[in-house]
Amino acid sequence: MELWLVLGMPLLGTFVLAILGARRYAPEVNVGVSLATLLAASLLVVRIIRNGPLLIGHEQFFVDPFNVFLVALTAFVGLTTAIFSRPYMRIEEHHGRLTARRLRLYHSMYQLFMFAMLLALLTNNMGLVWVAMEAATLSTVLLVSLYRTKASLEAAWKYFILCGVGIAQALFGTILLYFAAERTLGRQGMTALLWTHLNAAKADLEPTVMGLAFVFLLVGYGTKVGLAPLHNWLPDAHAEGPTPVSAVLSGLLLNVALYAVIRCKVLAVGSIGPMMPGRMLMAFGLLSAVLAAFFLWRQRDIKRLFGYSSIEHMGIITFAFGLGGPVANFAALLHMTVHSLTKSSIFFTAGHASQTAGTQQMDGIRGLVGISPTIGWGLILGSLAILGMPPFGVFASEFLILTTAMREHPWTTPFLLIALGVAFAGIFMKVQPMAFGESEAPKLPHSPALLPVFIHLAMVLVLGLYIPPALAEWYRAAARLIG
Amino acid sequence: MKRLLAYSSIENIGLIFTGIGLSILFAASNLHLFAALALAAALIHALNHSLFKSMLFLATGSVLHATRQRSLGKLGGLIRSMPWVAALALIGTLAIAGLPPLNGFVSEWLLLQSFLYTPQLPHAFINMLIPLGAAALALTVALAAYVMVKFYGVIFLGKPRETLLAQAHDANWLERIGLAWLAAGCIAIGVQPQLALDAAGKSTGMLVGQTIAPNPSVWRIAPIAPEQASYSGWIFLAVILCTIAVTFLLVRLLAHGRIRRTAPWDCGYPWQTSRMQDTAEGFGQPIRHMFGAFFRMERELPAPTDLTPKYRVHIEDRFWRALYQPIAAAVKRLADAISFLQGGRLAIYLLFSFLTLLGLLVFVL
Amino acid sequence: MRGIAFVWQFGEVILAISLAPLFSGWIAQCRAWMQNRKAPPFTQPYRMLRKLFNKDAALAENASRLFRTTPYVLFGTMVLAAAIIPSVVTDLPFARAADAIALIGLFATARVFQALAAMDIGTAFGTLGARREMMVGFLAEPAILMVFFNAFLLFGTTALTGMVDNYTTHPSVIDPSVVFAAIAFTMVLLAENARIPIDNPTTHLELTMIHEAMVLEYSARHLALIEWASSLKLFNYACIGLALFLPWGIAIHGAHVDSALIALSALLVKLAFCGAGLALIESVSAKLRIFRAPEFLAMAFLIAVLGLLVHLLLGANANA
Amino acid sequence: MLRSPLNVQLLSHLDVELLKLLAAGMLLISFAMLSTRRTQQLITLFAWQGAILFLSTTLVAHEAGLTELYFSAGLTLILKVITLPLILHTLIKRLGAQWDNERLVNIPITMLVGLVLVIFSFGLAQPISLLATTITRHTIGIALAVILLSFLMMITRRKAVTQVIGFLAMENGLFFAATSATYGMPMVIELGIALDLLVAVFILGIFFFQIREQFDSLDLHHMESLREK
Repeated sequence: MELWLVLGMPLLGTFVLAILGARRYAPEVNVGVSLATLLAASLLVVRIIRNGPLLIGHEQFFVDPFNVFLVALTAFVGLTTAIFSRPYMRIEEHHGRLTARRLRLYHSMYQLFMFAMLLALLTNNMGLVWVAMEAATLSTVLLVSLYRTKASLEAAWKYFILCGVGIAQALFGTILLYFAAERTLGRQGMTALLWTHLNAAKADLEPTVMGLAFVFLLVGYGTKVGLAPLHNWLPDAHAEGPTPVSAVLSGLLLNVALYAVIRCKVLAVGSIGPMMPGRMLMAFGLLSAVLAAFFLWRQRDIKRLFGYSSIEHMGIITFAFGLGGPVANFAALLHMTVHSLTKSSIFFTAGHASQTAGTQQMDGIRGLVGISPTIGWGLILGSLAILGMPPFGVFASEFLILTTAMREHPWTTPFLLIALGVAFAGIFMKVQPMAFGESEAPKLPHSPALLPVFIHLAMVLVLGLYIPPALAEWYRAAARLIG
Repeated sequence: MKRLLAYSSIENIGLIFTGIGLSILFAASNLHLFAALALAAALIHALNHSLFKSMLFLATGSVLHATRQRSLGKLGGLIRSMPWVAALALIGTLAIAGLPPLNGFVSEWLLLQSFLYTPQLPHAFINMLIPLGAAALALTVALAAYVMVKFYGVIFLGKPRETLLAQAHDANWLERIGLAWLAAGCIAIGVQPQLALDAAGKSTGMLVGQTIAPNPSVWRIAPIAPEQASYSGWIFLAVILCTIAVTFLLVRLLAHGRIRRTAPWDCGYPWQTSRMQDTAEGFGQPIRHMFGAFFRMERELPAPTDLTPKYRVHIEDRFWRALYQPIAAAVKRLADAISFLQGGRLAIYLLFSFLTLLGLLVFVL
Repeated sequence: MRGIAFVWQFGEVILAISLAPLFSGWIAQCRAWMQNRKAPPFTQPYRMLRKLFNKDAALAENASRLFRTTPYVLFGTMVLAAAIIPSVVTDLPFARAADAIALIGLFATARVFQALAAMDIGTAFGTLGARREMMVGFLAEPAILMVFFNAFLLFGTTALTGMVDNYTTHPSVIDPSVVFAAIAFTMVLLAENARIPIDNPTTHLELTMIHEAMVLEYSARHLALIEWASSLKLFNYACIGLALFLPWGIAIHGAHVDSALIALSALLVKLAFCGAGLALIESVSAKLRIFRAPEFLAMAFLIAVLGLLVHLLLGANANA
Repeated sequence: MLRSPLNVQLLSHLDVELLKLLAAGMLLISFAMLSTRRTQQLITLFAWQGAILFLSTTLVAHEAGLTELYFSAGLTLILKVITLPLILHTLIKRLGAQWDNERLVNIPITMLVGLVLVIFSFGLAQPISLLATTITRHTIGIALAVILLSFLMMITRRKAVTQVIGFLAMENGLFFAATSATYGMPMVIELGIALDLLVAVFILGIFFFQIREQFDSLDLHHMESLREK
């Protein structure tokens, strides 16, 4: 029941906002729908905590600790982003960058995007995962190109082609998976692609086929995660889309894509052993983290900067999943959570910062603390958090990842440390002049909704100091599941 | 003024990372208890740093607001015109200088404690190097104390270096409250570090699977074992305050309390002006002298016959030039070298994707 | 039982307070003997204190409250230190309040307060003294930390009480590193307490002053407290040194009158020798130029580290 | 493999040959697409590819007796042979791009690379073909080759429209792979995929207009401004 609500609310929202999206109260409707989704998601969480994993809808939907935690996170960040986007998009309209019709598209697609992500998370069918991921791509392509400027069209085009091709490979991987499954599970129509069935029979899946399937799935969904060298769409799309979209792309879509990768990894490990998939994930992760860290140094655009930072963090998370084992998986899940929260809050502040300064170029953004202390301090705190300063949660997860890496694969620690160090310097030296210094930029026409920023950062802080036992147990269950 | 505080932030971040690094070392050698200790020290220091650093930033903000003067060389004597800010900033200064019974000391003490256990690491070579690290740490902390004395002394003590400063007004209530709660935090963690330790213990429990040994009593902390080391902020504060009170009473009772206000003595030199005090640069002179090797200094000293004597010193950090700049340049070069990866051409991006796929396929074959 | 412990604690503090000027007087006495001078009586410091307490305090016009509180703070910190250091009896209630490292911090507090007070009036000599004092302080701290590090390696604890206990229960633990540590400690002691060769406590030449320059503006009862505090500091340092290197005789585990009496007499004897030794060092060395002080302290640091390395190397050999 | 499939035995020799012929046709069309300069011709080739896909799917459906696959074949016919080419034709007509030519990277080299790819995918598909139980198992390698060739085509193209055609051709290869390896995916998923594809083409159609409006051309080299400067 809760599950239908979770999926139904955003779907309903898509249609309602497709009609009402241009109205003055559309942002409020958007927030309302997101709130309803979050409430439904919390009910679902409560139910899962109480009753354990859930399998419904002819086994087509499956909820376990791993995905329910991502569902909750997705619904939550979806809500806060909706709250943030209310004044943000009004300011954009005020500045003449958007019309009411575009806003209708925006609101409707926002909800469709939420729906697609939630569907990808909740479905038990690997085929449906693919369909949902493709739908998520399509809806975000429209969102990225919302401004219809040259740059945004270019970004959207690249995003579409690269992710489209990537996802086509994932489809081939899915076909191979189906092929492998059919041999062991028999041709049972719908059930052969069900993850639960595959998981139960993973030891019997043909290793050669699974190896190939995993490569295709990894490259396919890995493109969406933003793993180097498949990441090229990511900075463009993050920089050119509207800020709320950057926030959800970075905070949610990457997670969802990684979720798909991990689900596939579990199957692959069961069939061909942990060596190959683990090594691949570690290699991709390290490469992404190191490359992105170096790219950070070259950035001039604030949202592009944090786009690269997302690649870096996704790299770290992927690396941690590649390490495997309860501690690394726990850390990776924690890092997923805190990265979503922190990165989305950074995008919130970065969005308002560039609105205030009238440019996304960091050279033009100065003295934020002076103009608007909340934006300035939000940006500083967010950056410190994302850089892994204690006591924020990012530190906790990175610390765990580092210690595990040092114990199990000591040769990886230098790379990780280089990535972290270079990224630290890169971001720090860019953020500081933006926050301090002098500026005479005018005030914004609508007061920004920065409450989400501080709520997110507070949560990240709490997660860094102390993970509530219930949550930790939940993470641990998910980590065990991933193996 | 703020620059000084910013450098001090770097120092403190360094301390925090020292703790984290130690903790990782311990954790990698399965010495979980010590890893927890070092990590707790780092975490508490991070908390403390945020407390006293924001407090000092606020205090300098108040000073800036009241005097419109950013340069350390033009302040002075504000303790008389801004007693509230001065009193509260004193707490922050003492805390950041790492003095008991305030919070900065607690975390530094814990950090030093964790250094003490490094000989248990199974690497003989590291064992011999790490004590030097501890010494460097002690040097850093003491140097920080030096600098903070300079900071406080030059701003709040002495005579005003500009006549306008005498009219500086004290902070208003709001500012005072803002400063006061931070000061209260500094004192609270200083005398009751258990609070912070318990909180940090939860995080360390999460991160290295070990909390610090339970405290023997609420009055003091003993991270490893009470026989080995313990510290009690309460006793520090209480005994010092009691002694002060008792001494004060005794002095009042036994001696007379007569006071005569006179001009400063200064060894009988009556023509002193506020310009004869040490400036911030002057106060730092011994350090420049001693660490001269680390800096590149250009000095213009006045000759005895100069009618318009001029003193100018320009300092450049040699490490900055010799160590960081090449690293930064190398990173930049590397970043430039890999920038072709994001060359803007979609076909190239597709090619990357294609080659990755083929490479991985070859790998699994 | 605890009540009695507190009585002992109190007694020890009082003892320290009352003995401290005597110790300074004794050193002055020894020095005078060694330099073939006629010495003032032992009790000279007490007389001076009494005189100072009876004088009118002359306070600079612009002295702030910080300036007037500092003497009390100094005295308070030194009394606390005296309470922590096991001079006669170990395991007193306050001993657990701080280990050796915390003691360094305590001394640092006193130093910072004194430096701040010296800057308060805004005279040239005051700030000069403050900056020199801070310089000596930040150089001395790593050195003394290394000494304690050494002690920790030997005794497995940084709590002074614990060190004394370990030492007296296993008197066989005499390591070559102790010698190094002792030398380093003595050097730090000289530097921290404004003795020759770093500073000259009896100088009247302003340009060479460190400690004296800081207290130039003080007079009467304030000066008295400061002087008392500095003699207490010297006494405390001496007691730390004794506890570290010559702990024999200190009454461990419980305070009985007879063992305490033995401990007291042992303390007096040890202090007498120690004072004479200090006087000897001071007599045979000349005061260093101020910028030679870093070299002196660096030497102390080096010796302490050498001791540490010696211990680690020898220890490693012993294990092998 | 031990579980020698029943339906392979039932299959007439002729049908297998026919299937192989169709697969060869697929591959041939892929190569043709790789070397075609004219946009309109490309669309036609794409429609032909769809037609072959439709034929082979029907054939398999007939031989294996799976009604589900008939639906799939019908879907292919409607979507890939009729709707998408029609949309594309209309699009380029309205964009005035039907006579567009495009410069390609050295065609012989591209062909050579394509050849290598085919060999590579045969090698890759070998183990899978051995495991497969379908009548179409020999064609898996070809399906993979079609996918990779379409990928190559996307890399070499410089116009937005042709790149999209490459993308769609890749989708054809995927469908072909699905039918040849496993007799097609479950129906729901096929429907979902088809829907996604249709929406994608619509969105792309809108994109073409917007791109032309902004850049005055559908040439992709205008869209290289977002990069590391």
